[in-house]
Amino acid sequence: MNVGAFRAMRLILHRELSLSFRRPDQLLQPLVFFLIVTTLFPLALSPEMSLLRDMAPGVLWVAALLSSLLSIDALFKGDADDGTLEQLALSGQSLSVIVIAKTIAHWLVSGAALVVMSPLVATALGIPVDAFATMMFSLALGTLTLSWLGAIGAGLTVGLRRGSVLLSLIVLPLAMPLLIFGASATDRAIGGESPAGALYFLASLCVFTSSLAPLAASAALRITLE
Amino acid sequence: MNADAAALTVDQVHVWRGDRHVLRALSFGVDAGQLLHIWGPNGTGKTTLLRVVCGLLRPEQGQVAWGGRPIERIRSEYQAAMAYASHEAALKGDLTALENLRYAVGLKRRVRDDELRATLERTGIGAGADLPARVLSAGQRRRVAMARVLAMRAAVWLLDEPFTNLDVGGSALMSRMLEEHVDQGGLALVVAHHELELNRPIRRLELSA
Amino acid sequence: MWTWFYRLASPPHVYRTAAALTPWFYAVAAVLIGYGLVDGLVFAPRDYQQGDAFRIIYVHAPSAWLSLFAYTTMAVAGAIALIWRIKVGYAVAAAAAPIGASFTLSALVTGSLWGRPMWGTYWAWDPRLTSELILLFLYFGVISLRQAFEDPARGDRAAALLGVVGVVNVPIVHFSVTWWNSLHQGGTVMRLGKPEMPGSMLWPLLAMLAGFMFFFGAVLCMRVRGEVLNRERQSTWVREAVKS
Amino acid sequence: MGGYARFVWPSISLAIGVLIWNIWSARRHHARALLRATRAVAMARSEEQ
Repeated sequence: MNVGAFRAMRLILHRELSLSFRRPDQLLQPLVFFLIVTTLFPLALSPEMSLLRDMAPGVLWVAALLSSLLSIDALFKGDADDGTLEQLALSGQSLSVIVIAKTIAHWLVSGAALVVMSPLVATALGIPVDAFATMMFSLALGTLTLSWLGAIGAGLTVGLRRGSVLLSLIVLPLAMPLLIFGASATDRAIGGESPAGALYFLASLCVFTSSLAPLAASAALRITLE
Repeated sequence: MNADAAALTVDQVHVWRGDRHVLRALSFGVDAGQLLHIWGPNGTGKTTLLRVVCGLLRPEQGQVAWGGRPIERIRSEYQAAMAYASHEAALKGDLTALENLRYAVGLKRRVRDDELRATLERTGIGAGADLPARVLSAGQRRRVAMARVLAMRAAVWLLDEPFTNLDVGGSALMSRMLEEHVDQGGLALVVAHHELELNRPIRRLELSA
Repeated sequence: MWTWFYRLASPPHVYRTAAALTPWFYAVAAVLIGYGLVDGLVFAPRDYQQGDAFRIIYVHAPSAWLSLFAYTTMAVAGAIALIWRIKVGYAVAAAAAPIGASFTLSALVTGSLWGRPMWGTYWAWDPRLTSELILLFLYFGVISLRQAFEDPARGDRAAALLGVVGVVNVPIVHFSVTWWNSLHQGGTVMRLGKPEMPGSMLWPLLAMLAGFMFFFGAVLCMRVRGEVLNRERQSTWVREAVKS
Repeated sequence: MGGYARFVWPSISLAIGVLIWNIWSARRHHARALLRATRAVAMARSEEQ
């Protein structure tokens, strides 16, 4: 009579989303950070739109990467601190099911929110409207891949007192390929060429990470929960 | 209420915490309908033992078996039939008592809210069911954790200091719950540094320093 | 047939075997590196394009190769320890990490020194140097993760898991960096590649590669003995080892 | 041999430096581990008395 994996995932997804929306300020923080970081670049470089447009894909992607990295720390932290992570681990559901549901919920709340916000930032950086579709699609794939890598990093460092800096040091090198493919897909779209090549690589990276990360993240959690 | 619990056996378990040899060649068995009181001063590995038995901590040597099968191989099945309560009440502060139960128990069995409300009522949290858990007192939070254990209808109970923060009424309720669980063929390991007032036979395991 | 596998897993056996192997590895390494350096620097002909600057390859290529080999050794040892619960694996992984990191650094610096005469600058985001740099970050992540845990046993397991995740990513990083480089610079710029090597240039290089591998073996054995001691302080065999 | 000065010698000496560092650091690491082990053994023996 026990509960199937999909039903459990739905339940955890519901739990995570209702928890996130109980603290809307924590949802907004990474988004505002995304805006602030992208505003730094025109100030640092120049208000000249033509110059900004060349830099736009890189700026957008680095800002998106850093803002989702900010919220990854909270993936397991809250549950680990109040002891509910143990309850989830002992629920009889496999740890991977729990990790998948929590990571997807985290992505919806952080990555997807960044994607929805990205047109705002893109216009500020002079990215033409017809490049928006590719940009948003590549950003969606990129932030999802990052959430999976973040789940591994968070699983490894959640038990540590000063784990959040180490989390970024662990996740960023692993995230460099997705940055390369994502930024160049957006860059190609702006230049009018077809971004297909980069998008295919990004998509394959996303599928690869989505299949392996739950195993690695649950193994990491098992070490932390000892 | 819950199916007869298969026997739980711990066999030659050794655990080191850094350089400290916390558990040395520990062996015991608990059958269905029995309650084992794990007793001993602080720092003698009571909680470590419970974490080994529930499958969170893997011992360096030795084995824990449930119904004769090692728990590593039947991890999901074993943990689905178990209710573990750590020494802190482990509730999400932003969720109400009812929601905490819905998400925790819902992972183990299909359960409707009205049954959860009834269980909360029974442990004295009827009024507070819809309050965020963070506003509840420590004793009330312990009663919500008690309701969670009850609602899971688990065959195996692993409780770490379940009487902490409970007032006289709460402790009596906890004792009644344990008696009921054992009578129905359930199995329980209770870590407590004080006497347990249960009018049932209690086996005791003393952990020395 | 499995006895060697279990003997390999027993710390005292590993401790003694490592002690026995170390001098031999050092000897062979010294001979190979000695020959390689002398032959490579003195007798090998100048390269018609790069002149003498190409001789840096005799230290750059072995360092780069070793940085990757050490990471793989670390990851495989960690995986063996995690999967078959052989504690010695953690000692080997912990021993291999700093050695690999030092050779990654050596590869990076010698690479940029080699780049100076070719590109006019010390750093030109050459795909191989960039991959090497990212490998250094991966090493840094694994080493600091292991030390971040109070309980060394958990630090070992976390670092081993990160090592496995990292080794899966090394080819991905290398591919994407090469793709990224060819995308932007069209691959025309003279990359840090080996010029076509006649025999007289090649033999010293092979000798240096083999010499570095034996050197890695020697230093790894020494470090493994220390790591095994750190993890086995309570066991009885340590008393004899300590007295000897 | 003149053309070597600018870049070849620094690279070679650096690489050799890394080799030497590895040897020195491995020896020191082993010596420290031995020290800790002896202290642990001594402590264990004193506990047994």
